[in-house]
Amino acid sequence: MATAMKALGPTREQLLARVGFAVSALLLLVVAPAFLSDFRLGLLAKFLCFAIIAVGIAIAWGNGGMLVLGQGLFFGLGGYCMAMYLKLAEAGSVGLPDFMVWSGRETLPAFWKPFEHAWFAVGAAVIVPVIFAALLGTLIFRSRVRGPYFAILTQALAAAFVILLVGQQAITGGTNGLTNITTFFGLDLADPGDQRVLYFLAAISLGVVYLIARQLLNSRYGKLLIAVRDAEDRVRFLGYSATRVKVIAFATAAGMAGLAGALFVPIVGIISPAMLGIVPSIEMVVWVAVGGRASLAGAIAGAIAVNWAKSSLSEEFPSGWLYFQGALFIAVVAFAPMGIAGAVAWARDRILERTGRKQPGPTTTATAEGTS
Amino acid sequence: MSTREKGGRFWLLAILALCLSAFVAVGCGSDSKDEASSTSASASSDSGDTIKVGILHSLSGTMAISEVSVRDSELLAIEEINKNGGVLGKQIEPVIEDGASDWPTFAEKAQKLISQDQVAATFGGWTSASRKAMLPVFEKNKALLYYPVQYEGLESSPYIFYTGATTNQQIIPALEYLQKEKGVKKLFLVGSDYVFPRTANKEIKAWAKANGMEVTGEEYAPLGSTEFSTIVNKVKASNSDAVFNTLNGDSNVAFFKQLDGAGLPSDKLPVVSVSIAEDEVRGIGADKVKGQIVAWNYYQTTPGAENEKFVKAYKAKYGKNRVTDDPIEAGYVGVKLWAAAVEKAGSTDPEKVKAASKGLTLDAPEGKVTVNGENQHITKTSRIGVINENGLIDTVWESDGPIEPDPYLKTYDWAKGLS
Amino acid sequence: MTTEPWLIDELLKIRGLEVDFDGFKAVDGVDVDVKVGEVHFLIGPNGAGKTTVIDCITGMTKPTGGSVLFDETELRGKKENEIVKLGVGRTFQTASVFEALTVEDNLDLAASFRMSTLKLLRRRRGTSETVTKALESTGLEDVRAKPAGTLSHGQKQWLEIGMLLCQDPKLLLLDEPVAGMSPEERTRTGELIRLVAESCTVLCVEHDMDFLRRFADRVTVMDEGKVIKANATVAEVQADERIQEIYIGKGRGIEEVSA
Amino acid sequence: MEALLEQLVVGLSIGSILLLVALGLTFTFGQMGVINMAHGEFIMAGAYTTYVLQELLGAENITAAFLLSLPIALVVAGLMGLLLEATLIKRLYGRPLDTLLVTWGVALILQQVARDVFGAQNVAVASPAWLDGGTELFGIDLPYNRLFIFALAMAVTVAAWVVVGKLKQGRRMRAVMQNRQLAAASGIGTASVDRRTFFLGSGLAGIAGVALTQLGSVGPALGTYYIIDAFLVVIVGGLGQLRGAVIAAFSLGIINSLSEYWTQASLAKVIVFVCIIVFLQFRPQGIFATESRGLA
Amino acid sequence: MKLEASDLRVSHGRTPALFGVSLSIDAGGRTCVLGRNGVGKTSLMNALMGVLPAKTGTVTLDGEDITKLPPWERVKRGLGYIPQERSGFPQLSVGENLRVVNESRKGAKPSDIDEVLDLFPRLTPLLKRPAVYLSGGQRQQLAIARALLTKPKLLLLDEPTEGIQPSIVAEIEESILAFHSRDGLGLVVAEQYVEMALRMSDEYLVLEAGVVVHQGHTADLTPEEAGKLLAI
Repeated sequence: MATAMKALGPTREQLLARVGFAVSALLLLVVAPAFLSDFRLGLLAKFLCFAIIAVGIAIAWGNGGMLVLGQGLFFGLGGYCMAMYLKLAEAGSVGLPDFMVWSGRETLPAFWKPFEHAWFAVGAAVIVPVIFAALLGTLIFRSRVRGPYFAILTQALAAAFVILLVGQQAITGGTNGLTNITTFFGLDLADPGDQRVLYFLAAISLGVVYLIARQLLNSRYGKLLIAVRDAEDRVRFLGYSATRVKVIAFATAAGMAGLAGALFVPIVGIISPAMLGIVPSIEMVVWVAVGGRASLAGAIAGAIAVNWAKSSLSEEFPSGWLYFQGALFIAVVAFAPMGIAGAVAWARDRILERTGRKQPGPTTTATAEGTS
Repeated sequence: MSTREKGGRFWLLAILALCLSAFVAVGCGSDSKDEASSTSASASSDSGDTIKVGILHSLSGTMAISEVSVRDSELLAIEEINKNGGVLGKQIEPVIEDGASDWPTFAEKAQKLISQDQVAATFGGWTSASRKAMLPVFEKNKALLYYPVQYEGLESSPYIFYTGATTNQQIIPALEYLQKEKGVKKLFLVGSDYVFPRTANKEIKAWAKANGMEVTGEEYAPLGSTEFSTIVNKVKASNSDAVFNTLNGDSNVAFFKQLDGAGLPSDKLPVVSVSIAEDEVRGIGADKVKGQIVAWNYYQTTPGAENEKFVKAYKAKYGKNRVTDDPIEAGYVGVKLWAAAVEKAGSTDPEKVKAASKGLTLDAPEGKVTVNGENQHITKTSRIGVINENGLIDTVWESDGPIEPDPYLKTYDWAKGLS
Repeated sequence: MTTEPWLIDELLKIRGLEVDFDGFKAVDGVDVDVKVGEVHFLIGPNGAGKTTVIDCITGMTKPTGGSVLFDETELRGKKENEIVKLGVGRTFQTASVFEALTVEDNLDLAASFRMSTLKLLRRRRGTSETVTKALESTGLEDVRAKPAGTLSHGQKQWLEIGMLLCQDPKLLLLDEPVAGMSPEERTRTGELIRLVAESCTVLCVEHDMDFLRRFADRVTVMDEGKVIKANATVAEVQADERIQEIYIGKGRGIEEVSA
Repeated sequence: MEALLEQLVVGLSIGSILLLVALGLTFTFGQMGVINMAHGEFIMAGAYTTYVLQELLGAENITAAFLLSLPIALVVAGLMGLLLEATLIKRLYGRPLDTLLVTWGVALILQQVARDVFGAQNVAVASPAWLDGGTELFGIDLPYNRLFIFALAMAVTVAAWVVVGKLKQGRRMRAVMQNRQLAAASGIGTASVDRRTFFLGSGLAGIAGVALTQLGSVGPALGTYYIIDAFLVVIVGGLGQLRGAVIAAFSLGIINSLSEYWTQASLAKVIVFVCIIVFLQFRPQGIFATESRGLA
Repeated sequence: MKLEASDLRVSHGRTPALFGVSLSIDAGGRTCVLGRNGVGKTSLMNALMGVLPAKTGTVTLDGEDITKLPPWERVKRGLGYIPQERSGFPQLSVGENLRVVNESRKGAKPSDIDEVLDLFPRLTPLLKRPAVYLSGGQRQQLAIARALLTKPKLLLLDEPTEGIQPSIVAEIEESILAFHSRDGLGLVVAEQYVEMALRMSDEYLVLEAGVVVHQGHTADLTPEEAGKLLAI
């Protein structure tokens, strides 16, 4: 029967999804660049990086049930890998990034050396977070540390990472981070035209990440992940290693955060510990919670919407933003745990029901329970 | 196909439409000038009735503690100028943004002020990290930043005016004071773990080596730390004559208390601090730092008619309990310097303002200051002070006139190789 | 039913199994032999330690002593998923299926447990033969696209058995498969289990005597963590006074109560 | 040798601070399973209470204000906790991760409230004269404020132990924690027990806040410096285990002070985190596991 | 006193457990609830006690609607409960197990505990021992003692003899029946062991797949018939 269905071509929903994807691609790639000023486009590019992180969190948390409160760590690893290359490329003949000079270092630390090579840096920006997350995940999940313990541990890790970065100023740039990055593979970051190129790079990366994530969630592995979220022990009795299932999701999310970090650096021109600590890491979860933790599109929308709100609200009332963020968060998590996505899905179900296109019954809300 | 995915796809559309409308609303609706995406900030800024300037400090987050007061003094300066007819016959209109103690936010907001609000100049920043984050933004947009805080030196951006002290105007005089007036031979360095203390200590070590002073230890505490037992033990074990303290605001309380508890009050072991000004003393409590030595260029008690006027105006505007201090004054001076340069140039164009600033002098609350055209720092008088029981600082030593700024310490032999 | 001559090889051999929960011996020196192809019942009052024995076989509970040999392989110390891969499947007292997933996805996951991680990352196209067969035998074809959470209690139990079918285990452990079912559901379940038993060995924990009489080849009876009768036939169990006493209460036979 | 002894004393001192900030969490997190990220802000509330009392009573009554602030901070922070429980947390039992996120939102708001009420500037809390300075014992400096905090931590721990172990209220708390349904069906009003437990846990945070005023100045971000450490103490100690929290706090304090002595302050924190991860590999349930197997 | 339920429906998460149970129990009487494992006996007990919230339907006690009341309020009104799961408060000592319950009742006296302990002399030497270290029979005696301390008028017992050695079963049965005859304590006993259930009751209900399928007077029922009822 399923094969018969396949012969009939895509279902209504699949069709709609493709249209949705095409329209959003059109919006991001054509409409936004045409109508937004350079400044706003730059902001949007930054938000798209954040959306990439959010997609990873939606996988690990929304679908895998692992509340990752240390995504800043992986974002930072990716960002620093990229920034190290860019700083070295800029240092040119001196061979030493500016901050090392004024911190009194005379030689390049060994671990910086490989980052002279562009492709090593680009690869490392994704692979280093993935490897780190895989190792860490294996250690944590193997001893069946989960739920709040896992959340607090990842949080502590992010904090430790920041302390480490700040404490090793001579080789990491300390609190300042790595700043004053002005070129990116021959692009002049001061040039608005080149900034646009970065915007397109971010938009396309987000599209690719979204497609990868969708493939992942629609695959058997994705079902397995949900199964682990809802009944980890039962999955073991199907013959799967729950540890491995979780590690894959955790590492994927880490890799996405790393990629986002690598893109963020040229777009914003700085990476610093201030963006990797506990508070930014929790904020990343906020985006996803607001958008709808289990939905990829929700996570993307959440990341863009929350950051847009933050940017514009903090322009209007600097201190009001914190009240707003706190209140938004309480409201969403306590009263609408499935976020915007949940609300939209609910509304859609009601409409479809009323127009008779769909039989009433438990549907989308099925994923609402059992997640926390 | 699970229903969840159907959902996700269905409303991808809706969300993106929402986002787009949001951006359209903010991007186009709120500011029509936005479309004239210009990289030269001031091109159109003096064509209106007012001249916009940006004020970019942390109004939230950990740094708000210090930066809010500076914003206040900058607003005071703008108000005074406006009362006297403004600049070029136009009123100055401040656009205030919040850096939120987050360095990339400083960069973002700086860009916003420049391209969205098209401000003629921006006054802002406190931490070195925020300055470093903003620096490329101002350089690439060829826009002006006035930075009001003493810092570690080794920098001289063509688009930044530094109205706080560089090291040779604050730290080196303090060291000389310790050696000559206090006879210090062994010095212990304590700082918060960030750029200013680390870089400053590097310079101190170079100076000490050249001047026969021994550095007996160097310790850093994480920002905001209140745990100094171990560091104090190390200080005690080192038998030092004095401590050079570059700790950040809130950590100082804990540090001084621990010193006190370990039997090392200020009369036994002098501590020179370069990050505690009157505003910080207010938060620390005068009783806890009474008698401690500080090094700055300006105190609320600094004599002179200009300062009397400034302190009076500041207190009148913000309340009797408020105090003025070095960065607050430097923020005020920055605005005044910019206004004077604009008047002199007859334009707000950054290049013209830069040219006009060269050698510009001003009677500031701290005394006469002159802009160094080369490195865009200003001359400053160095003053060593002692905190009194009212939380104010009494000057105990002062340099012979203003010191020329030398951010790269080029004129000092011992500093070769530092930069 | 009597012991068939071909039932000689012991697929599962438990020797001296002990489980100690904080000083409480839940299982105390239990021996069980399950022969290839038989349907073996493990009975006893609640709290006798039956489920704990099952938990030990599947690696969910770590025994404090003894050995569990499956097909000559020691299971003690192995992880749950490794044991499953050796060919041991189980159900739970309360049906445990993945409620957020559809019936078909539930079965498909069960069928894919030997797949490499890379293959798992591919999207499922169509329905595999194993899953189709399982859908047929469990009678869940009509609800294949529904989330498992919306199924009735009986349907969930069948789905769980169906999932086991997909895994094609050598040994199937059933923990009270008909508890809480209506009579019709019981019959369906019985048929299902009979179907399953055609291709594998079954060890079943159950209270329902009627069910036991219909399906058991041999029975092991436990009480208070100990085996009080091993490898008996149904007739032997029914004839044993002592078993009647612990199981039914004083002075009444199984026959009378559950007839 | 003397240095080692000195660092041990420092470790005990750090440990007593950790213990104070974590004690409340052994109730709200350990017993009730609520991850209250606003715990840090309750600490902050306790600290500001001290400040307000000092302002009210004036400079001549510093000692009175300080001592008075101990019970008052308990009530102030406790009431804040009570309010939080009654409005938000009670909807979220059984969803620990969601309590984490919601209370973080609450923490953000409380910090901003503090900033708006007391100003972004830190405020100074004066110490009573008898807490200034220190004494020396076997060549080791013992600052009075540290001795006081140590004593306070011990006193509060003993008090908490008495409440939990000996008093009616503590018995109820333990009963509800161990078997909520049975407690309810035995006539114990679990809802009111929850509220009281939360009041107590939050109130202890308030007391910790009072103690912290003797270490540094008081600002809106005060709590954020301690919150993660506090949770780690509870996790390492084992959920809801008072003795576990005591051992964990002092162990972490000593590891911290020793590694700080041999390396640097910033590295010490990282070393402590690594130790915790390694430790959890061996004892994921903490020093004293609460989990006891239910019988078949 | 009369405990009544009408059209009571409850579910565990999303799995329905009771499909509209209606019943009426006289407080002074003795009722047993029969049914196999999993037919919803425990769910019914939990629903009557308020441990499981009712999805629809009402529970009334002497005409007062108690459907929305939490368990402890029902305890105040005279319902007592001995759940099937017998771990008690595992980390509390036997003495504390009793005190914590006794203290929650208005007008309780410490001597109430002694009274109950007289019924279970086996518990007296164990007062300081944490409940987790008790044997199954001791735990059950403790459970009954706890329930009696709430001074119930109607006591719900969920499988009181499950997994307990016969000699203690007899003791337990005896002590409960003693309370019934002495203080007029009403009993609702859910049991799989038909014999004992029938011995302890005057009325019976048979539960099957979440609904009541039979009810009547025990006296009219022979054990054989009871067995048939259960096998249906």
